[in-house]
Amino acid sequence: MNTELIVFLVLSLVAIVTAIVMLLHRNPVYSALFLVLNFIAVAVFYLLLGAPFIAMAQITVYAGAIMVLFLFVIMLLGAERLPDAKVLRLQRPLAYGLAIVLAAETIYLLFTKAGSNLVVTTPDASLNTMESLREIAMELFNRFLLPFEVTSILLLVAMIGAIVLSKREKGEPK
Amino acid sequence: MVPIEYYIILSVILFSIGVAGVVFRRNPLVIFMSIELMLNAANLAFVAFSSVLKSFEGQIFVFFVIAVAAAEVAVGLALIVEIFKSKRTIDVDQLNSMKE
Amino acid sequence: MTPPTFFDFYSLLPYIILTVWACILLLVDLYIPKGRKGITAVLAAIGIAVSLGYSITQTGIEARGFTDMISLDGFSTFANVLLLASGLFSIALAYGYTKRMGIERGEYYTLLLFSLTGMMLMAQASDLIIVFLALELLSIPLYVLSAISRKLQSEESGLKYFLLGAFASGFVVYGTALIFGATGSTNLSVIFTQAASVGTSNLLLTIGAALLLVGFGFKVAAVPFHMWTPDVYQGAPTSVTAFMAAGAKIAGFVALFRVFATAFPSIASNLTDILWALSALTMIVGNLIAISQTNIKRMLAYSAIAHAGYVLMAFVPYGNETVSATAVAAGLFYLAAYALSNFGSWAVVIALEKSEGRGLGIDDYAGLAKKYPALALCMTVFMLSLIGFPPTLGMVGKFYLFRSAIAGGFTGLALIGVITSLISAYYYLRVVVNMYMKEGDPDVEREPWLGLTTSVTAIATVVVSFVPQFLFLLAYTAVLR
Amino acid sequence: MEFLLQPLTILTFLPLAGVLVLAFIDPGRKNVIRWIALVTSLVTFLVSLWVFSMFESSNPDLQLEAKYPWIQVAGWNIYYYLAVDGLSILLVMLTAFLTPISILSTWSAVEDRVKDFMIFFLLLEVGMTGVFLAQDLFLFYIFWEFTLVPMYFLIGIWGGPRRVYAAIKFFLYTMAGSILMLVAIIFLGIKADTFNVPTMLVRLPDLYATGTIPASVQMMLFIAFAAAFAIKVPMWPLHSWLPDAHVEAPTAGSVILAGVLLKMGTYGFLRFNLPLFPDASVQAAPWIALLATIGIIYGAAVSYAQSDVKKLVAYSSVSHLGFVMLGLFALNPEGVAGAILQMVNHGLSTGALFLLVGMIYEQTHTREIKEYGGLWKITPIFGTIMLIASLSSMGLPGLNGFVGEFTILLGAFGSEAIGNPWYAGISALGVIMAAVYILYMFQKVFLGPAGEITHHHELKDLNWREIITAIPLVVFMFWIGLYPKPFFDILAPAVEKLLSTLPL
Amino acid sequence: MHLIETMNTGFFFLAPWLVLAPVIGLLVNAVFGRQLSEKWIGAVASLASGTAFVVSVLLAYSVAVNHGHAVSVPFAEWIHIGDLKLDWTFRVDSLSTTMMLVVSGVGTLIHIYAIGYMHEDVRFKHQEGRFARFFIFLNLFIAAMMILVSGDSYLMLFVGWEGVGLCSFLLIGFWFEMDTLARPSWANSDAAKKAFITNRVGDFGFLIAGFLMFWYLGRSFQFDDVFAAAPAIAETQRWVIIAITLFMLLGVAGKSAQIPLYVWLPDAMAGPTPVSALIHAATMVTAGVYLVARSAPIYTLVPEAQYIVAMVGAMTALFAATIAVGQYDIKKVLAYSTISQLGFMVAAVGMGAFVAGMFHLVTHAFFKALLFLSAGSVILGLERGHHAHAHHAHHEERHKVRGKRKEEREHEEHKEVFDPGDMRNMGGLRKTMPVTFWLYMIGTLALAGIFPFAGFWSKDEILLDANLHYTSVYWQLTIAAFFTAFYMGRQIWMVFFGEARSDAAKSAQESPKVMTVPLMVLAGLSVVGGALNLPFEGFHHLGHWLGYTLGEVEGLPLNLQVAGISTVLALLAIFISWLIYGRNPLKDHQSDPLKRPLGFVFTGMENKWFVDEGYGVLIITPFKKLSQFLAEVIDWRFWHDFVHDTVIAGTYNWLSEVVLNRYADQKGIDTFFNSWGSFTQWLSGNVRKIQNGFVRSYALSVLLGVVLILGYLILK
Repeated sequence: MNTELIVFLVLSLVAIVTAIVMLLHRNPVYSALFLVLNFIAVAVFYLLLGAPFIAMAQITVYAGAIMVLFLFVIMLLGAERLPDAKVLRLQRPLAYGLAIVLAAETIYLLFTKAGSNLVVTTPDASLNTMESLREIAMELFNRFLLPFEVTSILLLVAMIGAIVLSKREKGEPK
Repeated sequence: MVPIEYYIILSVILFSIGVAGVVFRRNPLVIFMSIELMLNAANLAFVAFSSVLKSFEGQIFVFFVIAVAAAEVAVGLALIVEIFKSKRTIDVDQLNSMKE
Repeated sequence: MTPPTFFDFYSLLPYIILTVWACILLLVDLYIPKGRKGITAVLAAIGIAVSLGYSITQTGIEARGFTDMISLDGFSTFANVLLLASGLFSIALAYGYTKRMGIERGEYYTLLLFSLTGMMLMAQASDLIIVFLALELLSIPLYVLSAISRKLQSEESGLKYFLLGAFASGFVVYGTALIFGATGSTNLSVIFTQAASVGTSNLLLTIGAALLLVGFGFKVAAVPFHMWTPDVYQGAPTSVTAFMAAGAKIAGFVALFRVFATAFPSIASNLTDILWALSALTMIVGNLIAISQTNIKRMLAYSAIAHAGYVLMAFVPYGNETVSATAVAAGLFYLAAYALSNFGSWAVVIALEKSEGRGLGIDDYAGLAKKYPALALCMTVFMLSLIGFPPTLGMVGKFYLFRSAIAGGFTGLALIGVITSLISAYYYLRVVVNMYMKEGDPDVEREPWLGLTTSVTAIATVVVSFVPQFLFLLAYTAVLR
Repeated sequence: MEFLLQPLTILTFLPLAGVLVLAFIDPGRKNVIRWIALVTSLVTFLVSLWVFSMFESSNPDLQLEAKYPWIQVAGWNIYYYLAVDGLSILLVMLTAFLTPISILSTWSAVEDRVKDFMIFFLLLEVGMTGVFLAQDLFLFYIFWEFTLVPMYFLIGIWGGPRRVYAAIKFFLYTMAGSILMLVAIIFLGIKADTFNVPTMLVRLPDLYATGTIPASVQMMLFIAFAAAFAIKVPMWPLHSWLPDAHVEAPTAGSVILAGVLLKMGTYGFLRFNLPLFPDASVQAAPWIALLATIGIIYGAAVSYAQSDVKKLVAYSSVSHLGFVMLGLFALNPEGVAGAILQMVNHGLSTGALFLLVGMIYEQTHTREIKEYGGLWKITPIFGTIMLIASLSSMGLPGLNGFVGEFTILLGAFGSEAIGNPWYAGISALGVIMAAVYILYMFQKVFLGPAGEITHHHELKDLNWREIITAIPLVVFMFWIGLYPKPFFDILAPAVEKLLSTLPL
Repeated sequence: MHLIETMNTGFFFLAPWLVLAPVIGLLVNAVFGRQLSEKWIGAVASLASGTAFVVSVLLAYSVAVNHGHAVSVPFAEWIHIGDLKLDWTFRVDSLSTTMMLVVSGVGTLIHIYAIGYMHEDVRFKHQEGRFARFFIFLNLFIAAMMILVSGDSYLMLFVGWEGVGLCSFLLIGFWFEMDTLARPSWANSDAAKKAFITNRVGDFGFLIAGFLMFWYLGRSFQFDDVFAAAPAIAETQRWVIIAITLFMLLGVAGKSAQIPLYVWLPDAMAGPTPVSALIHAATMVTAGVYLVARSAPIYTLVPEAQYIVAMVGAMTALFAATIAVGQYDIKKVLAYSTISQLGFMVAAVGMGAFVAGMFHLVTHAFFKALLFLSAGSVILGLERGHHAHAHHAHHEERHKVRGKRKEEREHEEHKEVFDPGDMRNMGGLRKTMPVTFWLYMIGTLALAGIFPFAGFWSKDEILLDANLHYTSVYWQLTIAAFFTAFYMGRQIWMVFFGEARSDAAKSAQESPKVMTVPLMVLAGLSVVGGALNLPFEGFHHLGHWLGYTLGEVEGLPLNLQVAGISTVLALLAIFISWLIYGRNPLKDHQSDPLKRPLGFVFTGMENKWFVDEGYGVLIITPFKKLSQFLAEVIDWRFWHDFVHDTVIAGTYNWLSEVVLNRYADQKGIDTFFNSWGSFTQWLSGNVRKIQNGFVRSYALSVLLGVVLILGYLILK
């Protein structure tokens, strides 16, 4: 068992546990914080997999900006703890059950039934260089120019949307 | 080195946890977080595949996913805030005025 | 380092025009005084019309652009025209309605245009990245539009749509990831070649495709991914609903057709049964539940679900070389027919809707024929078209769908289709019964654009059913090869 | 646009011209509207005479063909294809003939929304004529389904107290049958690569011979078509919609429903089931004959127990149409020709019965038999015409009903396809039973002492308009009864041709 | 068979006018009837009928000069399809001309008589407008009857056969709004309906016989073709011929009022008397006899069928004769007598004695028409007497009720209903109505078979044949002949002798000339009619004449034993009737003197042996019940309501309740819509419960979909 595997196992344990805590914790603030932890753990995986650029983006955009926004909203709304559900009591066990089934099915399909499809190799850390970062940038503005532009439009639209939703016209009820 | 399968299995587990969260949580913020978790799991799979296939495409996809997630968050949180303003609660179970 | 060429831009011209126009409109709108946002509507319509014009000139041209990210072909042109026309109708419906409902905001039209660009991009996408981005681009404005009215129902529908939509995109992303893992690419043609070399045993690809199907199924409201539809359709402002019911559905199907027909024919044997079940379930559940509705918006929502099932039916045998062309053509044709009847019927709904949100019960249609015979007649035409009854385009469309299903060897599915059509006759006719055979005193808003939309769609629904050749021809040349 | 000038196109779509004119008339000007509708239908009738004058009765083939490619994309091969032959010309004429009569009958019966009524009625005529003329399955299907729409409105808006129930039931029942047919049509269209019936008839034998369409599938197709037609006919036991629809429909609607719409079902069997699925037809003949026989006896018995005149006549249709089905599936010239003639006869006699019942209903507003009595004395002309119609309906020689029923029974008695004479023998009992229920009705309404109704109403005999409405029917009853030769001359070549293709 | 072209002499071309003349007559009356006076109407109708008679005479002459060759006169084509070739073709031969002569001859006389009779009848019933209608129907009847006798195929015969049935219906129901005593009632129309439907039962037999004939005997209905094909088939498929003859017998039984279908004929007396004379005595009811005679070549092939026919005839003859003894209505007696005499004829033609049967048919037409018409004269005489009496008594009262409707007034006037046809109201009429009395006597003697009246010769010939062929038939007929004489004697004594038993009878008046003159002609024929076919060598005129068609039969010589027995029995019967009814005339309100000695037997006779009641219990009520059951229970409640509304709906309800729904809620069901709709509606109402508005549930549904899809992929 090499060190990388140990790191992987530990981190994955962290990721799973934080995810589950996020899922189960009744206080959304805690949920958000555990999610941040989870994101950070995943960012480490990205590094392990040779994707430093993504890892950085993960930490800055996701763990940083997005989750901060979440926390901000949670605080704004008073970090409400919802009362117990009165209806659909079956929902929770069903959700657990189905989620486990989903995971089991996917894993079974991917690795047992289809076995040979996936070329099982180990990740190649050679991508993990500054050179690759440059390549990504080049790709982004050449091959992926259009998606990039579309993303910009998308962000613009999201901005307009957020404004439209929150900005009240004069005379509208508060 | 860690075999790719491990990453995929991890991503599947995270994805499933996210799905479960969407299905049984009632706080839209947490639901939203669960969705983020799902996207994150997908991203992990992408990066893993990308690393195996020695292709940047996966990483770039992840980049776009993160951008889209940010856009979604902007709109989603605005919506949640608005709902809270109107209804003074964000329990999605209370959002059933139209069930007929 | 190859900068984009003229051809790259040309291949995406309608989209670019519309995007630019939308951005400009956003600025122009700032200078249009409140209460006169009708000008924005007209401007938006002009933009769509220009785009539509260019789109039409692209008929028959095939090209690929932006490093094979998008493709321009008969299919995309057909879809673009259809979508842009839907956009025009949507603006016509919104023109008076938004003012009446107190939601007259310039951003309404901007968002509508942006959503439209997303849909168009969807039609032209030949890379899963574009598919994903387009999906979001069309969805996010719709989330906002659904919630644009300050009424609780509207906001509620917006949030529901948003949460579930994001949930569905999660599956899309994960599916894309698996496909990427299986083929090493997100480009559809690459996927096709890769997939063909691996064959049907490629489960990674199959699961990825299945997850994509979930996402698209959500957008087109296929059972069991349909449950958001009635609530969202009911809660959203009716003009938005109409746009959603036509545009989002068309876009969803267009993406489904494009992705599946160009990328996944080799794994059709794995997917056909799933499609079969989805189609059958959608037809059955949609039609059955529609019967018990008393709110016309909800009823039309379920009807929209059911129609997704019919379109899917044609697509079930898509893996069959000889049939897939017809399947796509039939689907497109039916979508066109559906869009017409859809806008027509929503226009009637809007005409009867009161500003307090009343006038939406099916009972409120009682006596319409006596007071407003023309409107009732138009509504009857739409209802017949949605049943699939001659002499309407809906009948020709359904005939086409059934034909491709049967040609693909799915007679049983066609049987389910016709039987559920029979069931659907019952609830559509209930509207007709109310209009013609019951006494009542309905009140109708007389708005010129509404009237125009109603009559144009009604006449088109009938007339085109007699001369459907050109539409056939267009749909047939639009097939994906 | 050349197809617009074809005689059959003109015949089919001429009523649309009336509809267009009506669309621009103020709904308040009822008499103008009535006249326009009447004139339109009369002109259509004249056109049908013109068509008839061009029809060569000795020619067994399709004539006056108007065949133009319609939808020729993507292997659809759909034609706009109207044509007429000996099998359909009489029914076309019947349609053109009954429509003005029905319109005339509504002169004072329909006061509410006259414009809508006339528009729907003329649209109905378009559909019915189209059904009898279409030679392309797609076109046929369009016309076939289209007829439902105006009829649905006619029942639902101008019908009796339970009109909405009846209208919806009518719509759903008929549609339930035709959707199966739709699937079969598409299936056939794909296999034969055309929807055009004559071409299909050329290609199908090969497909059957080579097993491309195995016998079992042929039988299923037969059943799918039969489902649509049998509901329309209606064959026992699928008749449950009929009493509702007939009783609730307005008079003119009942006349057309009984006179023409039901014939669409039997015509469908004749035009499509027999030639398209010859082996299945021969195989099914005994079973259809069995159902027809049950229908004859059952319909007659049930008629007798009715207390509502209209319902009685409605159930009598079940019995009469049973005869038609029996004749069709006798699969010999006597039976088939008799059946076609009987379709016309039933249109005339039952049409007349509904017409007359409607005329009296207009005055009394009751259809309960027991409230009537002794009307012949008060309204002699009415009674006499009713008597003739009744006698025609019960198949008295010298009137049209006999010629049809006799040839049908004769054909069925010796039919090889049916295989035994018992069905015809038992069906002949229906002739007795017809006398029982028709005479029961005639006696209780027209004979005997003056009934309750005469105390409340000053009953008037038929006025000139009503007499003019009824007389043409009476004339044809005698004509066909006494000198049916011209009619059989028209039928014979086409029937012989049809039967020659069957494996008998 | 010769076609008209080959014949050089003769008036064959006139044959269609047999039918056309009365049709023209009826059309004239139908169109102009309202404008014409009664005399003109009667004249037109009689002229039409007379024309037919003249044509018949000319045709008979033509047949005679052509040595009896049968001739077909084509008129028009009728039904030509497949193997079926039917034409309107007239067949003129000795058999058909005989019938034509009888029908048109007797018919014309009755037309003339009816002018007088109906004149009074419509006045007594205050229905003057109906005069024309009566003659229209009469002419229609003549036309139909002519079609029947002149047709050259079974089918044309059938057309006339049903046509006369219709006329019978119309004429029996002529006074459709009342009963025979002019009270508002369903009785007359019931009688009419009964006649038609009973006849239709017979027609059913005829039809089946026709179908068998067509498919087994040469695919034709032409007499010649059928007869030509029959012998061969009789060799190979004997059952076919037997079936044809027996089914035809059913038709005969219907039309000629034989057991078991005779029941309609007595009720048919509800029609005006000329109708009874014309249709229900002289012509229509003999159509069955004609049919058997016409089918002689078939019947002679199967003696077993012949025997059945003869037995049916004989039994009818005897059975009806016994009933006649117990009747009080003057026309009912004659009606049962007619049935009985028809039995004689059917027995005769059944035995193969076609000439005898036809002979009796002819003479019976004379004397039975005479009897009926005389009975009509009696009834009208009484009616006149009654009115003369009543008019006087009620004159004052009538003024008060002028405002009321005619029938009601009529009603009140006749509170105590007077039955002018009841023999118990008669008596002593020979004084007040002498002419009628003598005419009636002649008819009676002819019917009773007293030498030398016509009935003697014809009946004797039947008995002769019966004696030769079937002893049982012979004895039945002989006993029937005895009863015949007895009930006729009873009638004479009750009606014309003794004292008047009512005011009306006292003041009865003789009928006018227009009625009595035709009667005299008939009386003359009843006397000398026997000369047509005397049982002496060289005098078998009718036999010779019919021989042209039926094949020459050697006439039987007079058998003194047979003639003697029948004559003695007849005289004995009349004597016994004198003992009972003549010697001690009936008193007012006295019951029949036979009642006590005969007991229940007489009750049986009086009540027609309860046959009608039996039919009621055995056939009519069950049929009514069955059709009620089918209509209400099976069709409506089971099929319409239960299967369509409950089973389909119920199954789905149950399913949806069990499978889909714990919150069953029926409020949503719009009862307005039909049940099929409501079941789907209910179902859908239950399904939509899942659509509860919860985002979580919607997400669950999506998840479920994903899990199922993946599960499918695993299983695949």
